Amino acid sequence: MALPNKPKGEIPAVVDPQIVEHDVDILIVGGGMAACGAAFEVKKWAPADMKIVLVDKAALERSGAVAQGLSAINTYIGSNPIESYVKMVRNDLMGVIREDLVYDCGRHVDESVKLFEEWGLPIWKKDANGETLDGAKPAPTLREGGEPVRTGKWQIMINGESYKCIVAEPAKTALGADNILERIFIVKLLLDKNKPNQIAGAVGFSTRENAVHIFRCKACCIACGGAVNIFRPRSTGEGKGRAWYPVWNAGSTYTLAAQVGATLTMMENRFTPSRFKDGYGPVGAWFLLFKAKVQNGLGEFYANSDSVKDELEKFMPYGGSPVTPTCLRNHLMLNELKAGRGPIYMATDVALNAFLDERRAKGMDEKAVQKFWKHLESEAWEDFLDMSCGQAGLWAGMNIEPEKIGSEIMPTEPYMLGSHSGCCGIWTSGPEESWVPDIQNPSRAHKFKWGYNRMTTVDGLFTAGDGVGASGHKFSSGSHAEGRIAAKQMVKFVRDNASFKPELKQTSKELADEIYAPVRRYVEFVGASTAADVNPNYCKPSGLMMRLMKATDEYGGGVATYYMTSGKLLNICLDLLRLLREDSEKMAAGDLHELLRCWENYHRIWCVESHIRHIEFRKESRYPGFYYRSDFPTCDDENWKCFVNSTFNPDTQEWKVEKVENVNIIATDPWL
Amino acid sequence: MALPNKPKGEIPAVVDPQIVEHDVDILIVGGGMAACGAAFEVKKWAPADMKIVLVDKAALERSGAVAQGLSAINTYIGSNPIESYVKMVRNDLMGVIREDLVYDCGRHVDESVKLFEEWGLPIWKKDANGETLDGAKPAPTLREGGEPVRTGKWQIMINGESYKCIVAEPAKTALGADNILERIFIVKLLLDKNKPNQIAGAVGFSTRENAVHIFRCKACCIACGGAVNIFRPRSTGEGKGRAWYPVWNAGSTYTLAAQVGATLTMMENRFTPSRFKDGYGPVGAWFLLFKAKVQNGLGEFYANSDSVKDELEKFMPYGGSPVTPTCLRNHLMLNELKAGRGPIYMATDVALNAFLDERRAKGMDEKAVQKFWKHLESEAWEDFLDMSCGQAGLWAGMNIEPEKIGSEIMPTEPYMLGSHSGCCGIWTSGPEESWVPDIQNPSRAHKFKWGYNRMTTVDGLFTAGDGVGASGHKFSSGSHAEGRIAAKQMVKFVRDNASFKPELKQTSKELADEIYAPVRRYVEFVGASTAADVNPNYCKPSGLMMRLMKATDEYGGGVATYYMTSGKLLNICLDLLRLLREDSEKMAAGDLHELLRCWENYHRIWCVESHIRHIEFRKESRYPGFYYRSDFPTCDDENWKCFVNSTFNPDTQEWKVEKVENVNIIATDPWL
Amino acid sequence: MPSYVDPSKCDGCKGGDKTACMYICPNDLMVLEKTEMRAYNQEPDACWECYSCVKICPQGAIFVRGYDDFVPMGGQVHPMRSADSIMWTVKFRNGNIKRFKFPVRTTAEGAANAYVGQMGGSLDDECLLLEANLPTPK
Amino acid sequence: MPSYVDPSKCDGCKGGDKTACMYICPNDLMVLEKTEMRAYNQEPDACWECYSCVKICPQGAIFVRGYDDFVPMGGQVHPMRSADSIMWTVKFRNGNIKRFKFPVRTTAEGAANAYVGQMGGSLDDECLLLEANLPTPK
Ligand SMILES: Cc1cc2c(cc1C)N(S(=O)(=O)O)[C@@H]1C(=O)NC(=O)N=C1N2C[C@H](O)[C@H](O)[C@H](O)COP(=O)(O)OP(=O)(O)OC[C@H]1O[C@@H](n2cnc3c(N)ncnc32)[C@H](O)[C@@H]1O
Ligand SMILES: Cc1cc2c(cc1C)N(S(=O)(=O)O)[C@@H]1C(=O)NC(=O)N=C1N2C[C@H](O)[C@H](O)[C@H](O)COP(=O)(O)OP(=O)(O)OC[C@H]1O[C@@H](n2cnc3c(N)ncnc32)[C@H](O)[C@@H]1O
Ligand SMILES: Nc1ncnc2c1ncn2[C@@H]1O[C@H](COP(=O)(O)O)[C@@H](O)[C@H]1O
Ligand SMILES: Nc1ncnc2c1ncn2[C@@H]1O[C@H](COP(=O)(O)O)[C@@H](O)[C@H]1O
Ligand SMILES: Nc1ncnc2c1ncn2[C@@H]1O[C@H](COP(=O)(O)O)[C@@H](O)[C@H]1O
Ligand code: SF4
Ligand code: SF4
Ligand code: SF4
Ligand code: SF4
Ligand code: NA
Repeated sequence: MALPNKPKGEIPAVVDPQIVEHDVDILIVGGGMAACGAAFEVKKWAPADMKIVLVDKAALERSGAVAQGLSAINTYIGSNPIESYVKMVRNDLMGVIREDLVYDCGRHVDESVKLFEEWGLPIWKKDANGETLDGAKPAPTLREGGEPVRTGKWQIMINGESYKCIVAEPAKTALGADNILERIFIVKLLLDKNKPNQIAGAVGFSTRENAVHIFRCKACCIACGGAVNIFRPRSTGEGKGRAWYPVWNAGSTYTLAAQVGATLTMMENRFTPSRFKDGYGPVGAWFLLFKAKVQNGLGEFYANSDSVKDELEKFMPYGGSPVTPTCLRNHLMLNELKAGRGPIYMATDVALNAFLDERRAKGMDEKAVQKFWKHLESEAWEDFLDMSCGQAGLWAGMNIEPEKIGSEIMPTEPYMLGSHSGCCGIWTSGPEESWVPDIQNPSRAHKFKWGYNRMTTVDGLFTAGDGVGASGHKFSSGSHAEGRIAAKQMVKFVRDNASFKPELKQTSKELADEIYAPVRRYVEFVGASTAADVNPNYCKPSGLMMRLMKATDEYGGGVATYYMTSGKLLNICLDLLRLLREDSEKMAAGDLHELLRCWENYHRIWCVESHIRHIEFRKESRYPGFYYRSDFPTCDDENWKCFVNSTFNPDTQEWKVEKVENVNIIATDPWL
Repeated sequence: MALPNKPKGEIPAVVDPQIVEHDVDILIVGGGMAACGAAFEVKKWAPADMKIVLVDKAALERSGAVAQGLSAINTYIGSNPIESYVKMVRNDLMGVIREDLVYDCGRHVDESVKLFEEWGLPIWKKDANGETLDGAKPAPTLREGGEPVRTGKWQIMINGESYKCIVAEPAKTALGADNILERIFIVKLLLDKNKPNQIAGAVGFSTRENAVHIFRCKACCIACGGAVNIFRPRSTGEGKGRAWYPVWNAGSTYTLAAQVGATLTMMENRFTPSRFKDGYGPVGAWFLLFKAKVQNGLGEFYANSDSVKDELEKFMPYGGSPVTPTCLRNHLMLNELKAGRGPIYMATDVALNAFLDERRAKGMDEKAVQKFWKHLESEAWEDFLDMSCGQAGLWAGMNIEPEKIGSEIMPTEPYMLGSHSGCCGIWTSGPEESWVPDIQNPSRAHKFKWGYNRMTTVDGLFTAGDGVGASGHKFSSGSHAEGRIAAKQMVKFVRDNASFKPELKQTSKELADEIYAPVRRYVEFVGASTAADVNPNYCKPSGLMMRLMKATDEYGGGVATYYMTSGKLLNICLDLLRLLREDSEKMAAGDLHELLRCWENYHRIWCVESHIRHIEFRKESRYPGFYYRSDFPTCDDENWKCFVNSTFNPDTQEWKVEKVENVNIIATDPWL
Repeated sequence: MPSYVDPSKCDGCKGGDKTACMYICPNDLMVLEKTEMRAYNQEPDACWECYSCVKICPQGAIFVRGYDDFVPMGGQVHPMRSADSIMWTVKFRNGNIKRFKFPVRTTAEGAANAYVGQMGGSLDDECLLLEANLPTPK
Repeated sequence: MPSYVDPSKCDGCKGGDKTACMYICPNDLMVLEKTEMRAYNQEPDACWECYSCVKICPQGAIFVRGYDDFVPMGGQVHPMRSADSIMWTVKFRNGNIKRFKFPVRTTAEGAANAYVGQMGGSLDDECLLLEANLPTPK
């Protein structure tokens, strides 16, 4: 802050970066679960001379949502019918999903999980007595018929601290180190100069040296995860780093795709998870493994009350399911909070002690109970230590021992993602198989298949994981499987379009200038003020991000209003976002880290704008508990049990938002 | 942030500051409206040899709430009966005020306003045609019978950009430059070593040089304003500077008093003003001068609707007044917002155009209308430019012209203060006159008078302005008048206790060490981390302030919950505040500015803790719209039409909170 | 809208120990960097935009730009204050300009009558200087 | 709980151009200050506490302290990670300590079978490597 002004970080940016050009056949953007799946699989189908490159903004070993680890694999079908899986996803997402995509994910996902285990991921097993064995204990593998420890119907427990390291390793080996470019942030996809609606490349920059990287490619898979820091978090100081969703996924997937004209779907959907308050510790294991219940401020275990049953009746058939949909679980919690019956506690103490009492009741002696307790305690802590250390840190700071006292849970700020219990994303083709509906409409935005599974509406542009819309509940395993699906299809696409030679519309210099504009602005104007961050000619990305999060929080149904918005507020939000987009051209970067933050913000603004547009378009409240429109407060199946798809036209710079028919493939009777 | 770690500011702190000792008769702490009144008046009563010193953390010329200027004087009685003034204040503050203090203020306040005008403050006047003249135009003074421009019954308009400079000038001249010590922050008051419950001095430090200042005194007036940044503001990034209340008043008044055992009163009261959103521009002139109305998101001017009338019926007699109490005005607005009928707009366009239409209807020609419009436009902008430039800046940034489009208003985060439309503060004696109730109770905490007007329950400790509790609506003028009242009484107290020789309990070294503890901590531990602000051994004041504001916002009824709290949440809040108080001992300061921030935080924590204790104690919702208790959601006159007083015992370190009888002095029938 | 200093205008108050901006800021934000002899706002997120520093700077070197978390860029509000009046220039984001002038003081600086040497009446009643016949409630 | 570096332990990865912490941080936060040859977290309020840097640092020089806006001081969570397991030490604010050890991997580092050279079957069906007989909905 103090004079003399200097770039903040350690790698100052210069106005004329080196330009590095790459000619490749297939470009994989992102290095998370989906991209690792793609990198592994693509080599199994590609001819030896096909050049395949993966670009990640971070290091594959610890990039994406799984960087920290995970304590469970949330999608493993096992002996369940895949049809039940589709029904569960359909119900959880309030009826509107692409059943073809979900079914397709369901039939591939277990194979990815078996690979993970083979690669070294410890998966908990049940021994002959039904007791839990951690994943390092000798036991048959899943492939060999070993029985995983189920928590709920779909999830299995793992010792997942190194999950991402393990999954990244074969991806790297398969592609070869030279074909993995880390620390390159992709800013834009590029359309072909000659062939309309065909992807031809991408441009990004290195965060390690002053270099702009331009890629020409014939097919491309984008899998950059979802978006965080688009709504104001509950901790806005230092703690804004502790979002539930990893702070480094900035909505690139959706923005990259939208800007080249790929149709998006269900961008009105958001994920507002309930989490342990402030630490954002996961709740799944507590609910499903430890069978914990939630208690309101009056001490009531409200979830099974009559009034809750009545409330759920309002949302049939969704509310009638044995497992209440994620958004409606939030809705019930919000009703408690808004009525002043907060806070909501996860009764960890009750749950853990119930296990001990159960053993005691069965006659276990106190020494054995204590041993069992050590095991149980360790499982409880591992759940956090594997995937949310910050929550463990909060417990340490607050002197919380979960067996003695419950902990508060709370809905977080909203995120956008497509692989967890949310389903916004890109509209893609399903498998080219006869059971997938063949919609008679000239526009891909209305069709379910157009030749290449997981190809977006733009030729040659594929996606997976959080990228694929209207098909949530893939989680880590399904995302990996989906990356593998996309990989094979890309090879097929390149084979089928062998004569295609990508050519870019812009010169390399034009692209480099565009990417480095924030650096030029910084250098030009840094002398106009004695303060590094307060300057009349530019704004810094940190401030712009706060402005974005305030606008969405207050007008777009963030925590500020208990997720309530309205047509009126949404239109104000869109006005503010328009001003933000204009001002984002005034962002300045003194170093490469700040340049990264500039372009992340840019991706955030675009991506959340599409979210707001979709909510505005959908005149109902499809996901009570995720958001509400006060002007259309109910879920209106009669008029809105449909997809909402939007397409940005890169030529006219206009958005088209439209209703798209929802088709059921899996029987709706019985509903579940 | 970057290595090598350095103090942030330009005046590094050293571990062994110089110690400067001062022996004075009367010490005035603070330099705002009240303190300036005291400084001016005290010399009119003090013998020539009486040593009187004023200490301000800032520069008198622009310190306190009026630093930026004001566009109105909100309390000027003029020809109104003082009794009506008391009734207005009583009704606005939901029935519970010290009528003796309010009446007393009412009988002195106009004299202060007349002095201001004499000193050079431009006060708008009405000319013979009832047209407005700005304060520089020739016109009879108030003392000469000139007619001020009224906005509402109690307020008068001024050209107030230099209000504080003008009021500070005679205060400085009166005391003499040598007796005004600027840039000294008072950290603690000190009790006498020998005489129980007698003030004997104060200790603070300079923000300009490494020096601790120790004062011994016989009487002391504290007038350090109210408290801000105790609840999370609606802008938490750079914009957190733009609170409504000036960010430099940190609750010192209440903390200083509480720590030496002075009884506080009505600390449950807070002020949650409705203001122009984000810029925090004032609304008074818009409502009262421009007769603007508020509109909800549906375009309804809801304030006169039938449902609003029904709602106000619930709060009789308060709701029945022609001017709805400030908290209930918020309540009505919150009802709109919570029902999703936001945002609320001040219809500036409708109001301004109505004036023009009125002139046109009266036959004014268009040229004259345009001239009148220039005048009106200028008045509208002056209202902000005189006291809230940030709002003008927001209008400029948003291209807002108030005649074309309305602007959003919204309730802000809560503040604590005693002179505006809030009334928390210190319990003081009223005038020693027969009309003031003589309560038969041995405890001063229950009495209305004990010899010295505006003396707190601690001998020799006086207060004024925001310091005096249960008597809001003094505003700038009443605060000045009250400072003058306290000044005279201090001289009387010193005269009456001529033999008293103050002696401190602690040595100078002990005091200096306590004040400089954050510096020692910094110097001891700065080497433990490569980051200036992330250190396991200390916390920086900026982070601690965010922690404080998050705790109160979420549990104490801040904006996060639409001001709703409950016994359950309040007790969590108190637990968090206890931890905060413990951790505040780990604050570290690398420079004198950071040392200031450390001690300000300390004052904030104490002051807001008393607030939370009071709300917890009062088992009702006295001020709907300022805060709500979900467990006691109504205003319960039967059980709670009383003061709540609290006293911290410096010996036992315990709080005592108690109900105190509310006595009406002014007729209650008719109520208004 | 924190204040910021234009280094091409600030002269560090000619190297004086106490610069005008440091002297006046009610929140202790303005400081002088002695190597460059230029002032800066050390804590922009604690700036109230009271404009005290802007108004007092003898070089007109201090400006304000909207808080970056809610004010769209490009506008500016800037004053010129003399002994008796203040002239405001409001520049809008769209480039429009408005100017307003208001009186600030009707007496000369230093001329406010502090009634030096004039004493009150009885210490034992409630009257303040110049007051008599105080009312009591009816 | 942003990460921080203990300067008495960090050796700047022996002055290598690419320090372990810079290499790993998914959010590009860790940087090396070349004069002091010490690393630091350049943006603590963007730290997710993923512990990637803590786990990888060869000197054990990186720790985490609770986010200052909601974690009371004094606790600490610190790991020691080996090739097959991780040992966590949880120190509570009140001084209590708990330790937990978990497996992290069942194969040797580098030993994951990438099926290098092994090719899939037909590009024109939906089967992935090792898959056959894909079901379709009933
Ligand atoms: C955030 C999170 C997620 C989960 C969980 C907890 C938490 C805290 N939990 S539970 O507790 O909730 O239950 C899970 C759990 O236990 N079990 C499970 O199976 N899945 C869980 N998820 C879900 C999965 O993690 C998720 O489904 C998958 O990771 C999705 O995979 P993918 O779609 O590939 O996204 P990614 O985040 O892994 O990878 C993104 C990659 O993109 C890179 N990137 C981003 N932008 C880029 C750009 N512009 N240029 C270049 N690269 C650019 C990233 O670096 C990364 O490599
Ligand atoms: C904040 C604010 C207040 C008002 C208004 C707008 C705004 C944005 N508006 S309207 O628009 O809402 O309407 C008003 C208006 O137009 N008209 C009006 O008459 N009053 C308004 N107020 C109310 C008055 O300003 C208020 O009643 C008086 O100023 C109260 O006087 P006093 O109680 O003296 O407080 P102060 O803020 O002036 O002075 C405090 C002093 O204490 C110093 N200080 C603080 N802590 C100290 C410490 N620890 N050690 C040493 N010194 C330490 C300060 O530096 C200062 O000198
Ligand atoms: N209360 C619950 N009931 C059923 N399933 C849940 C519940 N909470 C979480 N889950 C599921 O558990 C997994 C992990 O959940 P979470 O920790 O919320 O991400 C996901 O598959 C969730 O859908
Ligand atoms: N709507 C209103 N009706 C009556 N008085 C008001 C209204 N709004 C503000 N006031 C009064 O106007 C003065 C300045 O108000 P404010 O701008 O809210 O501080 C104070 O005396 C308020 O009590
Ligand atoms: N404390 C609250 N905070 C936010 N919204 C609320 C609150 N109380 C009620 N609401 C919402 O406001 C609307 C009216 O609620 P009520 O009048 O309290 O029944 C409903 O949509 C509630 O969901
Ligand atoms: S008052 Fe103006 S000229 Fe003087 S130091 Fe401050 S900015 Fe520079
Ligand atoms: S505008 Fe006011 S608060 Fe901000 S730096 Fe200037 S004097 Fe200080
Ligand atoms: S990895 Fe450890 S030793 Fe290496 S630079 Fe980072 S902190 Fe220092
Ligand atoms: S804890 Fe994670 S996010 Fe934080 S600095 Fe280390 S690697 Fe980066
Ligand atoms: Na912040």
